[in-house]
Amino acid sequence: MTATDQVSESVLDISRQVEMYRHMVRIREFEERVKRTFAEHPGVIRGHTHLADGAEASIVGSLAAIRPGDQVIATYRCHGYPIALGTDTSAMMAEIFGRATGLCKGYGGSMHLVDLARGFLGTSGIVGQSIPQGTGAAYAAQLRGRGEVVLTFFGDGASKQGAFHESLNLAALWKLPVVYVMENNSFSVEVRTEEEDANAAAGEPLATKARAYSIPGVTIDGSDPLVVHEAVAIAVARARSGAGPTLIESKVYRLSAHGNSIAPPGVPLHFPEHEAIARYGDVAEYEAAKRGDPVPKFRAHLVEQGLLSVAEGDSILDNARAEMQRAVDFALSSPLPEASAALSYVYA
Amino acid sequence: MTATDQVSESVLDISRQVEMYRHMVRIREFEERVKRTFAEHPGVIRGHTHLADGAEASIVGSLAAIRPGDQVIATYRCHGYPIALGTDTSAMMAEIFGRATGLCKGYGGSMHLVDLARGFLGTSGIVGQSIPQGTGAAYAAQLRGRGEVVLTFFGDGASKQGAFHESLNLAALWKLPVVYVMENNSFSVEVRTEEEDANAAAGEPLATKARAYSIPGVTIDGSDPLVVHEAVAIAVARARSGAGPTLIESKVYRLSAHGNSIAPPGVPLHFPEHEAIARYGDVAEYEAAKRGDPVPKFRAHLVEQGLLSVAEGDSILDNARAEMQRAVDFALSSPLPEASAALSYVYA
Amino acid sequence: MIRDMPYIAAINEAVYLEMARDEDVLLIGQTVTEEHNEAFERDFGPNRVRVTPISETAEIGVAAGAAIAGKRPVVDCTMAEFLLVAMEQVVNEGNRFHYMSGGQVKVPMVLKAGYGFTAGWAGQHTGSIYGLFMGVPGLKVALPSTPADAKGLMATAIRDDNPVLFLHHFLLLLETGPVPEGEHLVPFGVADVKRPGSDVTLVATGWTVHRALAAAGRLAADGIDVEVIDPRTIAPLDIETILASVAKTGRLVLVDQATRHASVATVIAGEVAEHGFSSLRAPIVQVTAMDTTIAYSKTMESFVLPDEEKIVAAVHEVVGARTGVA
Amino acid sequence: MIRDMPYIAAINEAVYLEMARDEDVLLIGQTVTEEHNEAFERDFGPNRVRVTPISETAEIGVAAGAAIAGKRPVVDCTMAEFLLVAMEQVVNEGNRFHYMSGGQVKVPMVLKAGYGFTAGWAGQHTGSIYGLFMGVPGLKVALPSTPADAKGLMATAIRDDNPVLFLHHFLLLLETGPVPEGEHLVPFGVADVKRPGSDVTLVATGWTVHRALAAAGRLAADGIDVEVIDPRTIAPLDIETILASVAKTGRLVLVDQATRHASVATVIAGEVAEHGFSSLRAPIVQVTAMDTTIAYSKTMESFVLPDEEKIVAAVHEVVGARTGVA
Ligand SMILES: Cc1ncc(C[n+]2csc(CCOP(=O)(O)OP(=O)(O)O)c2C)c(N)n1
Ligand SMILES: Cc1ncc(C[n+]2csc(CCOP(=O)(O)OP(=O)(O)O)c2C)c(N)n1
Ligand SMILES: [Mg+2]
Ligand SMILES: [Mg+2]
Repeated sequence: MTATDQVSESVLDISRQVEMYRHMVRIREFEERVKRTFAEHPGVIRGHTHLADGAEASIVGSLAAIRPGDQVIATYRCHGYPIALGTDTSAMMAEIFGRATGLCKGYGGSMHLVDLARGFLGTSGIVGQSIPQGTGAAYAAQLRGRGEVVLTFFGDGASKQGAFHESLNLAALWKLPVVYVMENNSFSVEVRTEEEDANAAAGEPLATKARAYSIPGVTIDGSDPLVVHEAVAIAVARARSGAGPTLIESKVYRLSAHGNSIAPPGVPLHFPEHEAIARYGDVAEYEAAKRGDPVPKFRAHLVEQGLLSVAEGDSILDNARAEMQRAVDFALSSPLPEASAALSYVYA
Repeated sequence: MTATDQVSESVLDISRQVEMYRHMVRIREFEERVKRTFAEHPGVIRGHTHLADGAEASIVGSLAAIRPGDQVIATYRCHGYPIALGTDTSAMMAEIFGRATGLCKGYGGSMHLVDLARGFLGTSGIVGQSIPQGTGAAYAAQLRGRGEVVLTFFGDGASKQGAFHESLNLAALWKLPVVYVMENNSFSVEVRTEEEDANAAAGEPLATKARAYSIPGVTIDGSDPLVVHEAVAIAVARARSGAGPTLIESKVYRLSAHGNSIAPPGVPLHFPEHEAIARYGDVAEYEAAKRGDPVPKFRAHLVEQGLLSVAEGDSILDNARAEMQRAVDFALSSPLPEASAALSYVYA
Repeated sequence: MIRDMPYIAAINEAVYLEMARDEDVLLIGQTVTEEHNEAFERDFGPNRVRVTPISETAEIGVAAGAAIAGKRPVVDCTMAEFLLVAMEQVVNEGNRFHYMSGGQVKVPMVLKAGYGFTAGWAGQHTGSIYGLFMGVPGLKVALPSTPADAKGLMATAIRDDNPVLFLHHFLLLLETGPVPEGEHLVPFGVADVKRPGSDVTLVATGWTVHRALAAAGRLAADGIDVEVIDPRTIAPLDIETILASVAKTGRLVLVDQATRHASVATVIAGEVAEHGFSSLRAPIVQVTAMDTTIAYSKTMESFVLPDEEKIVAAVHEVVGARTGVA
Repeated sequence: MIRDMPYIAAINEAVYLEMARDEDVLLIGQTVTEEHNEAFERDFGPNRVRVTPISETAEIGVAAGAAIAGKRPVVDCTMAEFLLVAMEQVVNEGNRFHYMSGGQVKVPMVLKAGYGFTAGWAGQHTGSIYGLFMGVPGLKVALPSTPADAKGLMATAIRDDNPVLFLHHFLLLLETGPVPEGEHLVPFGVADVKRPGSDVTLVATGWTVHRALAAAGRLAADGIDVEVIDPRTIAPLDIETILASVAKTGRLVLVDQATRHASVATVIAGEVAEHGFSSLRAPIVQVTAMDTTIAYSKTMESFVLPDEEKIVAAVHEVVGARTGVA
């Protein structure tokens, strides 16, 4: 890949920009429906659910930089990636509702979406643990020798796990075709990044950690899908060329709480307020984040640039809402798995 | 502590320099006797034994920078530290010979020396795992509030373990009074550092890793005890002052193989040739290391500076040899533990 | 005085009282300053109560190091599975230091974590993985089933000079029960007879104790008098109390939320098959979770867990069993 | 043809043949290019044979990821204890992915490690910690005792579509025995009767199989005919063969190098106490390691391990036991 290719790949034509917007809206609307489900259909969603709202630009911008054959791995906060990769949102919603028709037949749930056919390899619910797995998928890609890359997504908190450190060193050493996208949303549950990260406490970006592995590390505005796309495209080109991994710190702000309430039996699940308010009482911070919401911001940009009319924007939203209504209807009307299905798939 | 104190503490008077030399010789002679034991008394040493020869300057220079009340933690390659801290070498040799009179009564062996009374907290035989423990001892020191520090020693290879990364981040964040001394001997068993470390592969020092924690990282010549002392004294002063940890990469060359042979029953234990020769056939590298041997080098320096006469030097060596002969005699004449003692100390 | 309080509050009360009693007791972990926990930092200050990064290996290793150096840290590890990223520190470090040092070193630390969150937490967060920590020399393991035991075992854990793994059950967090005020210590290695009975011995831990008691209630209606025993600590494990019960009943059913081959049930069965064999009038029946990962969906989740029905059936089985040997 | 060869060579032969047969098979680890292993890199190249840093979490996680993506990695993890720093990747990741994905994902990987190095390796390197990996859904565990089984189980492990933990015994590395040339597969979940007998069933794994056989030889002189069974894989565990044997002998002694409450012995005892109870004429006796960390010194090390004497005594005990029930 030449430098010109890199640049041309990082300049997106109109239709791709609109397509990116459409995916951002779809992710947002999906998450809105998941959140509403706690109130509208109590008990239908179980366990712990983590939403991607606020990270849409980062997700969609990143995934716009890869091509078929590339692969993606992520964490429990995993609803956004498969949507952008083309996974059927009805199957996703059905999974989150624990239905036999779900993407993983009801075995996985919200934290463990997998769509192998579309290159979404899965997740780990244990912080940091999918980082080596994404690295291993990149080793397999290197062995295949077809120039494919793996995007490995994780949170700022995950960089405090040994698995992060061990993986980046190994990937750098083996020059693996992997791009590490750290979504820094300033929080690990309710702990602020500067309370748990020494770089942040010293006022340095988390991308500084790349120095420990002698690889490039960049910090970007994760609320702008074009910025994200450009940075990830450069890293992907580097990975494809055999030059090895890049660490990208994509700064986002999650717009919901870390996850729904952690409720023992008898206590209804719900989506609480964001920790900035609930824990720190910092309404101003949260309001500012709302004003920076990447979805309307990108819409405004597209409209301003004349790439999207208001009517087109509205129709994208309407279509997304209709799609998610269908997803909810499908999921609600789908059967729960047979109880005895629990004994299938224990071994391959 | 003022800047002047720091400087004065880093300038060592004659008697302390000679004392350092004496400890270096004692460590060397101890290790020589351990090594000879494999040939002279086969079967007396069991399991796996890792020698400190080549690292004497680094060990003694580091420990010269601390004071009573400070503490030290290390790895399986642990014979040097207690010797410099004043532990009875007869009890140490008896431990390595598995005797009831041993430092740990025969429970621990070569890899697990402990002398709590002298501040030597112990070791882990599992790579990297004593790093958080040293960090925790520093947390206790911080809580005691008496300005005490902890020196945490480990190898270059250990910086590939997640435990290293997690600990340095936490220590930086909590500004713990700990100094991390990485003895970089260019090998992990027989793997060369540049084969397993991305910084090294890129030609950068391993101390670069300190950047990931926004702490000072320095690379020093570990074969010169005065250089080591100065660097560690600065880091210790920083730790005592409450400013937090430092990562020191002390470059040493181990003069023996990683450890004795790993022998299943029936195969006699022995100390093999150094990996530079045995594995890479690089006689020149090993010969150069021998020429840089820190023990004669420091002796030559002291003699040249007029701080040590040849006769004094010889008498230090003679005394050390006599001491280690006593240690071997004591150990050999000591009884093995009662078999049923195996059931003591399971719980405190 | 004895008040009713939730299990989780009882645990916190024990930690609080021990911290007030002994300034060497520390509390560290990722969630220690969370909502409901404010009292700790407020009353004991940020030195003794510290939020840790998501770095379990460092957290537990730091606790071990601080313990060697004279402190008595309690680490809130949140969930049992999170211990797995730091497993070496749990089963191969602090638990061996007293022994390996020939008695020089002590490592008084408590690792607190929840388990068994079978409420849709799916494959990686629902394990009842206490079996991993049994038979590990130097490590003690407590599994309280009631608020009073939770308080008393936590206090004992903090005063113990060895590493103790304190595993609370997530499904019991808000269950209330009577808890003594002030100092309350439950000794380790002493099983509790939660219900006396004469026909069948039923042993269970944690959440399954309550399933066992419910089953015992139903069985009483059928005229079967079940004794329910909760070992409370599984290391040390009080086999004597179980053997004494089996000597009386001749019949043993073991209930366990873990998979069968990683269960306390199998360990108890092994002990009784050796030391209580002559008392046995029927096979020792284990009612454990089935050998699968826990699925997300409720239908599948419930299917694999032990429940009242399965316990009742097992008791009927051992009562109906023909006595004796071919 | 069948040649005599050492246990370790037989394992390497299996890995070599599988790598020659299937180019998706990879070999990674810290020691894979060490002396005696040169053939791998030489013949399969540095892409398929890679030295890893001392980063077990990355090594095993990388293997799991490569397996999801279609490869069949073998990870040489050197020693069982080194798995502990990566335990989460061993028992809570790849082993659950097939299930959690509703069958989409497969994770064919082999983790090879040695255990039981009771030759003065002291507290942290001598464990027989296979009990930690039993009862873990989705994970298979092989424990070969002979060179032929070592070769055949390794080949089967590599062809299995699930994560397999292959634990070889350090004290057996240089023991030689007959090994079939070329393709040799030993099925998982099929115990091997290493010595037929009619009076007592003795079950052992790994190094203890040879202690059990030696004891059986001595007992034959006393007129006691002992059947020695080696399960070979402990997950899956072939209980049927053991039950069939106990149905014949009525007496069961279990030998295990692990501490009692973390042993395969206790699991087998539990199964037989339930499913073979009516055949039993005597208590099920376990001969396991004592509940301590392994001390460095030989006197203490030997004291806590199972040995021929202890096995002989246990067999005499079950033979002498009074039959039947009070
Ligand atoms: C090893 C481990 N420790 C703790 C947890 C509990 N936990 C779940 S999510 C989370 C926060 C992770 O923060 P970050 O990596 O920044 O991701 P985010 O949720 O902010 O996207 C924590 C601590 C866990 N799942 N795994
Ligand atoms: C977690 C773990 N993995 C592997 C080993 C095996 N091992 C023992 S020492 C060693 C090399 C360590 O190298 P380094 O940290 O540089 O220390 P050195 O021995 O060179 O002083 C290895 C790989 C171990 N003990 N622990
Ligand atoms: Mg975050
Ligand atoms: Mg080294």
